Amino acid sequence: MNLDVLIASAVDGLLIGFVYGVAAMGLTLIFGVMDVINLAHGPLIAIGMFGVYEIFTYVGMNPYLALIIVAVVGLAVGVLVYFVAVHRVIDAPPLSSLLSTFSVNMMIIGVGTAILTTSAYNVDFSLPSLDTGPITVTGTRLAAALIAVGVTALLYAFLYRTRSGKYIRAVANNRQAAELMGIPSTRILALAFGIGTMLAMTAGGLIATILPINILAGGTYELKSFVIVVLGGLGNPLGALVGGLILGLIEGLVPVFMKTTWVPVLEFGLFILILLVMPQGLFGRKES
Amino acid sequence: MALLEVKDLTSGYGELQILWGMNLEVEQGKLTALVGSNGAGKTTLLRAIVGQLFPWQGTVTFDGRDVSKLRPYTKAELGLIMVPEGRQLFTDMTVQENLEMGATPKHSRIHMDRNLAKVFDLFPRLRERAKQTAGTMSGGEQQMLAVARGIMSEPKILIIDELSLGLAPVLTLDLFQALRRLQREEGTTILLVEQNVRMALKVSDYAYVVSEGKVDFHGPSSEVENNPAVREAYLGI
Amino acid sequence: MILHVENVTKQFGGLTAVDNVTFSLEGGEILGLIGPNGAGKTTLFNCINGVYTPTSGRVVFRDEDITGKRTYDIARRGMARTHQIVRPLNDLTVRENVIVGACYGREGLSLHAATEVAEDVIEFVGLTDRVEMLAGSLNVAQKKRLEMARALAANPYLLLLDEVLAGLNTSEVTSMLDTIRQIRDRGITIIMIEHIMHAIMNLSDRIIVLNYGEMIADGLPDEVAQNPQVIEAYLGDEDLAAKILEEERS
Amino acid sequence: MKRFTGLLLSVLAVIVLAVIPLISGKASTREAMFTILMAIALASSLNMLLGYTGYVSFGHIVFFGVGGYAGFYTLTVLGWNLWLSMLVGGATAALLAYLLGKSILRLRGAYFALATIGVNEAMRALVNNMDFLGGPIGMTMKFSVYNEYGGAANALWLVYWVLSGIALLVVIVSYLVKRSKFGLGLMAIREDEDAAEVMGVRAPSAKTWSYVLSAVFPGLIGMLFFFKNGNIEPGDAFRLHLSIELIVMVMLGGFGTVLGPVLGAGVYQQLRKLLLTSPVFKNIQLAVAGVLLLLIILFIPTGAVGWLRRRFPRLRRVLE
Amino acid sequence: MPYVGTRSTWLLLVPHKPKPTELDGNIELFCIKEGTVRRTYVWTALLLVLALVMAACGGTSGTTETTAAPNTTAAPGTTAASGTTAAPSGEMKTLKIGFTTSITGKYNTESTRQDNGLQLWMDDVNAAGGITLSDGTVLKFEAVSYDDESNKDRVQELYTKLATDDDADFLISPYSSGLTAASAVIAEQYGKVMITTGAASDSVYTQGYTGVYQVYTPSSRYLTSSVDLLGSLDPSAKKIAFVYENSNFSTGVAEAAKAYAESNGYEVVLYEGYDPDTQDFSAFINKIEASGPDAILGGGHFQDGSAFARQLYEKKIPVKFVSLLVAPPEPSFSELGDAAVGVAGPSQWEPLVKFTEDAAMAAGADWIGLTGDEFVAEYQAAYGEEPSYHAAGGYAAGLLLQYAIQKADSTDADAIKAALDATNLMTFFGDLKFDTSPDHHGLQIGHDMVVVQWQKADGGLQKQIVWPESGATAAPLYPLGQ
Repeated sequence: MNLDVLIASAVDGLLIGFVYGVAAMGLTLIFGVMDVINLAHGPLIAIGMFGVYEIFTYVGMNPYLALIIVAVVGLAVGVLVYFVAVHRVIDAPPLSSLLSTFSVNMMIIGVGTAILTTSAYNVDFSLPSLDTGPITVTGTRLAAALIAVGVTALLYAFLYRTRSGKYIRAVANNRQAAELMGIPSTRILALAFGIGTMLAMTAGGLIATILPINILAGGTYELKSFVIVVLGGLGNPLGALVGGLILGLIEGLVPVFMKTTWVPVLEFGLFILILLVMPQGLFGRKES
Repeated sequence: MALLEVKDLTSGYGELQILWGMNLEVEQGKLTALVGSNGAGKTTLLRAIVGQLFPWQGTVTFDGRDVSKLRPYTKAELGLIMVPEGRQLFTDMTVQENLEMGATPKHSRIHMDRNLAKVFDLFPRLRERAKQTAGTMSGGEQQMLAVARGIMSEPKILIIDELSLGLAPVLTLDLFQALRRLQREEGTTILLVEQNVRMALKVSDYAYVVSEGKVDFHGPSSEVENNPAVREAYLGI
Repeated sequence: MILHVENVTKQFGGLTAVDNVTFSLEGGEILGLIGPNGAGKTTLFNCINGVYTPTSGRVVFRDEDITGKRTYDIARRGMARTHQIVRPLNDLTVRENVIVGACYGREGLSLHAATEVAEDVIEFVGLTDRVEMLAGSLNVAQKKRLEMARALAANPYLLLLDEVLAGLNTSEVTSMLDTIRQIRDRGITIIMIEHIMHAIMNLSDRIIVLNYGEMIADGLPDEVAQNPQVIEAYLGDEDLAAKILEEERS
Repeated sequence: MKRFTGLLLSVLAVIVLAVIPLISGKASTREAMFTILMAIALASSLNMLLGYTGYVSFGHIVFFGVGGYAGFYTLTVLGWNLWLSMLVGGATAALLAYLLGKSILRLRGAYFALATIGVNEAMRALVNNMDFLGGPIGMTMKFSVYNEYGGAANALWLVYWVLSGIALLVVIVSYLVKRSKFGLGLMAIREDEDAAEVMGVRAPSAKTWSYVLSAVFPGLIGMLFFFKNGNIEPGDAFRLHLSIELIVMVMLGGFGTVLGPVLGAGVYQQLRKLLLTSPVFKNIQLAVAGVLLLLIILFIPTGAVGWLRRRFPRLRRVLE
Repeated sequence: MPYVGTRSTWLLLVPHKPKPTELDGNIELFCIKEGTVRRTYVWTALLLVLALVMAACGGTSGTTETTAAPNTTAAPGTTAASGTTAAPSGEMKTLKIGFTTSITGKYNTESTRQDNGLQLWMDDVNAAGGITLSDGTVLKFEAVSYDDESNKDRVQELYTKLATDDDADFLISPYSSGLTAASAVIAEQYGKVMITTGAASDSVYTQGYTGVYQVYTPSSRYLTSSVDLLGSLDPSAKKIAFVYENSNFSTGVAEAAKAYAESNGYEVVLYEGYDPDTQDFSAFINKIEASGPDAILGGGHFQDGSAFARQLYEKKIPVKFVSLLVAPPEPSFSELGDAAVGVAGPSQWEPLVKFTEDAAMAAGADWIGLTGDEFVAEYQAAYGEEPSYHAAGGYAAGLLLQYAIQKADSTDADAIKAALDATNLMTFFGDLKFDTSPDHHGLQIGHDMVVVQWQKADGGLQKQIVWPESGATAAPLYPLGQ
């Protein structure tokens, strides 16, 4: 074991960690605003993956431009999912929203498998690698991480600088009070679900630029998102980014010291531990 | 004609009826107090007025328009604003942001800066704490912020539920003074629910006394204050 | 002495909800606990029956220090309570609700014995015709009676009643007051939080007044009613109101 | 007698399903019923936690997997017989549930649900690293093992009857729990845990025991299932999807009732089979199932039995 | 897009995307008004169902080669005689072949191709007038199949149904070793002959089954040829890193290959598995780099294998030889572009492989069926894509069965088992021969893997056969230059 491997692994882990973070932000934003754990998160990520793939492959558009289209579509998809599956169960016990979002999961996977099969697809696109002595950073990964940072910055600018963003935070914080102030809560909830979906699909699109994809691949990221969200504190988007980085680091560094197959054991072990000893996550969460 | 008129209103939760035919009128520019024992239905009435609860029967008329079936956010847009019991602030947001959220109705949004200056003038302490997270402030400051947030909406009528609840007397004084100023200087109509009966009757122009979901009696505040029946009903002595 | 509360203080973050409260209670008494909204009455109840652990101080119940014990342990020692906001077990029937109280109460009855006790108690509170109904479908007055029945079914030594009269209409209040008296006559000690003054003044043997978490009065109903501090807490400071008007004039 | 009608209906349903293969005499019927009875037993077990105590375990299949692994290990590696191995499977699952009960049952609502998912995934990953359990390859059983039970054909019938017995037992236990003081305590916890504690219900231990109870049977069944399959792999043993399907079954039939999971499991499995083999839907069966699930959640959230009970209060006596 | 057949589905579905009117409905939802909530819900629910039904219809008309359920695809020209017992001897008889495919779930791709290959064989044999036995009985075939959803829950139920209700005469395995293991229990129990394809793991054939026969080269010999190839190319390359998928199949392959490599004097510098759904290999790649191997062997399935290859390329790992399981033989591996160049992999079969009747004669083996070129052409015509080895395996499974029936001159299971035991056959797929020892009965011992490698040709990429030397179509690209 030498230092180069350690550094290289840490860098790789962190880069992918940013992308994990974006995916998890989508999940945590939705939970934070409406206390719904979106079990359709994985398939929505997968839609994002295939969005970029299809646009890149059949329109020939640059995948990073395609990402913008995917994000916009994501917003619409999210709003649709909200009204179809979530709105009616928003105040029901958690089991209802868990199952209703899971039903969306089944629909997407069912239709997706029929159309796309479960084959793997690749976005055949690459950027020059960055070679700095011991560490080689692949271009697409670096770009994905940078975009992830950009997305996070945009999300924060949106949530903290725009009126709609503040409405989302207000509704998350106290829905009834928000209504009393004239904030149309239904529309804001739909918007929040839309943005959560947008983040999930954007993350999916980013993943498509670096890794092969298939319709079931979103499931992996959904589970990772759960871990991250718990690490960062349910309902805390910035915590999700940091949680993503931590998960990325674990995935990067643990294999240096032991067999890679121990990574999920550690991840989920940590997940349970955090839930037990500090359910508010490492960085706090919204007040309940 | 009264700015807000509640007519034969009945409502409740689920199968449970709380309001049994409420009648109430709030005159333009007046400070009207609503007093009554715990469980008399005051908060339920306010919730029905702002639309958090649908009326079963009867009507709520505001500014000459039947608003009985509108959602709270639509009513807020019309200028019907409530400062709810227990403050209900956006505790994770800063004081400034809470105030900005108050300026949601379109007519108030364009005057946001002016109104900000106004509420900071009214509650100088909020100016000092503008960047502080609302949840970290003391109860009194939070109540100030709740009222200030309501004012930011440029309400035609400001409904306040339990203004002094759990507050130290000094702060209560500040808040009542602010309300009086608002009423006198801006001509804002105010409907106030207050457990501090004596105080409420002192500062208000007109008062309604409710019990068991109905209005027991009403009249100019001074009359109500001097009515021995009120003392009887409220202290049992 | 059935209950002794000694220097109990409960803080939430910076807020002191109950501030150094001390009192004792003899068996068979009805103790009224009054004070303005937010004065800390329910918090005090929660400290007594173990929902909260007091920040400092101790609670002695029947010569045993129960400070820090879990609510179910305290319940099984013979302390039952009702909630200010009713908490019926909605999807269970009235009978089942009461059986839970009897099964897990002081005597820990078997299901069979509990069923018999439940029938009695339900009749006592006057819910016999609702016995098969789901608790969630009762109206508020019935739910309050149900809460009472559940607590009674436990056959407690001490019963904590949190605003059982609130939300009831005049006739319901009257019948509830009768019920409470009958409970006392059964030898059960009661502490009750109440806002309806004439009711509590009539019913209580003794009254404690809380304001901002502090105990400001402890005595017979008549004494307490004359106490200027109490009047001020309830009606507000007359001087204060005058001050506002004065300042406006100036 | 009247108080047993609720039980009778459920027991009868299980018995009728169980003897159908005897009447038809066909192994294929037996296999079809095996699928249904297994679902019934698993769903009813889950219902004792989900329906009675109100805790949503999303990773309940972990007990099926752990029981399967423990039993398979004693059977194939240590050479114990099927019955002993089944008991080992059940006991291991119960032990795990007990330990988990002491820890994660502190969490409520969505947090508990998330934690159970974590437990399942952690366990799968752990087994993957356990060389003595065959790691990712899992373990296989020689075909000749069936000879000890009268050859493969007999063994499969035997397994079937044992499973039917377990299914029946689960339903009876489920009824007895519901009708017991213990069960009443659980339902009090479901309705309002804090209020239940105030009434004297020892929630922490009651919850733990209901968790253990709901884990024992999946442990037994896990062993039985993998014995029948002849091999076990981590991916098959800890399949999260199956876990969620179980919740759907319980919800479909009506959670918190004895009959609900029986009905839900039966209907769900038949429906899936219908969709799987339907020329119109088979390519899209998952999506169709999703739509149906959504409609149920949105319009009859209490499930079929729950809906009947609400709609016709008189049926409350019959539909337990 | 590796799968042209499905593309049409996608296109079919496009018109079903929400039309403007439907969208209006949703926009209306957005400005939801109180009181209309319930109605709008019923509306959306209906819409959803409608959309799905349409999608379903699109799906079936687009993708399915196999149709109605139970999937009885009657042979062209044959009236699907129900049941086999009714047919008097000397007459025509339709044999049922039962199996499950993974229409849904993770094995969907491979399984569908396997199914395609089998169907193609059935069409061919039926079109040729079936098999005529010496007593004059004409045998034709029909398929009965179900979706096993890529998981074990129902495999036994479905195979029991196939063996009893549907009274299938012969069984073909599902795809994957795990599902095959579960189905073998049933096949054996009912004394049905089951030809396995797409189930390479050795363990299935050590359970003591007597009627289960493997078409694929078992996993223990998957990568050994790659080791041989490396040895022939560069005797100085001595360090191998094994990085393999942690699944039943790949772990079996890696274990056997590691033992083989070590016995041939190689140093195994890294031996580690990764989880089946791994997509990011950077951790491994850093480890590989640190261990400094000459060659990397391993992989698992298509998805992870292609990801691994791509990331190896992007990270510019200085390694001389890479051979991965499953992924490189897939035509769509070329989507990786430059990252695919030089990557080798073992394949059960390749279109370029030429087994001929002459070769069979020379080897003293029987020959049956069509040539490789004919198979490729037929498959292309039927499914619009180049056949993968899964497809060829499906066809070969059918051929094997056909051969055994002819050889046994009977449909009796025992006679067929005897014929299979004695098989010494060559087909377009290669040699087929079975271990008949009780401990490994049914294990494939005749068939050999070839090693393919992607090479640059005419500005594009081409898959070449580089091993065995006798069948090579190009010289191996070695060492991989960066």
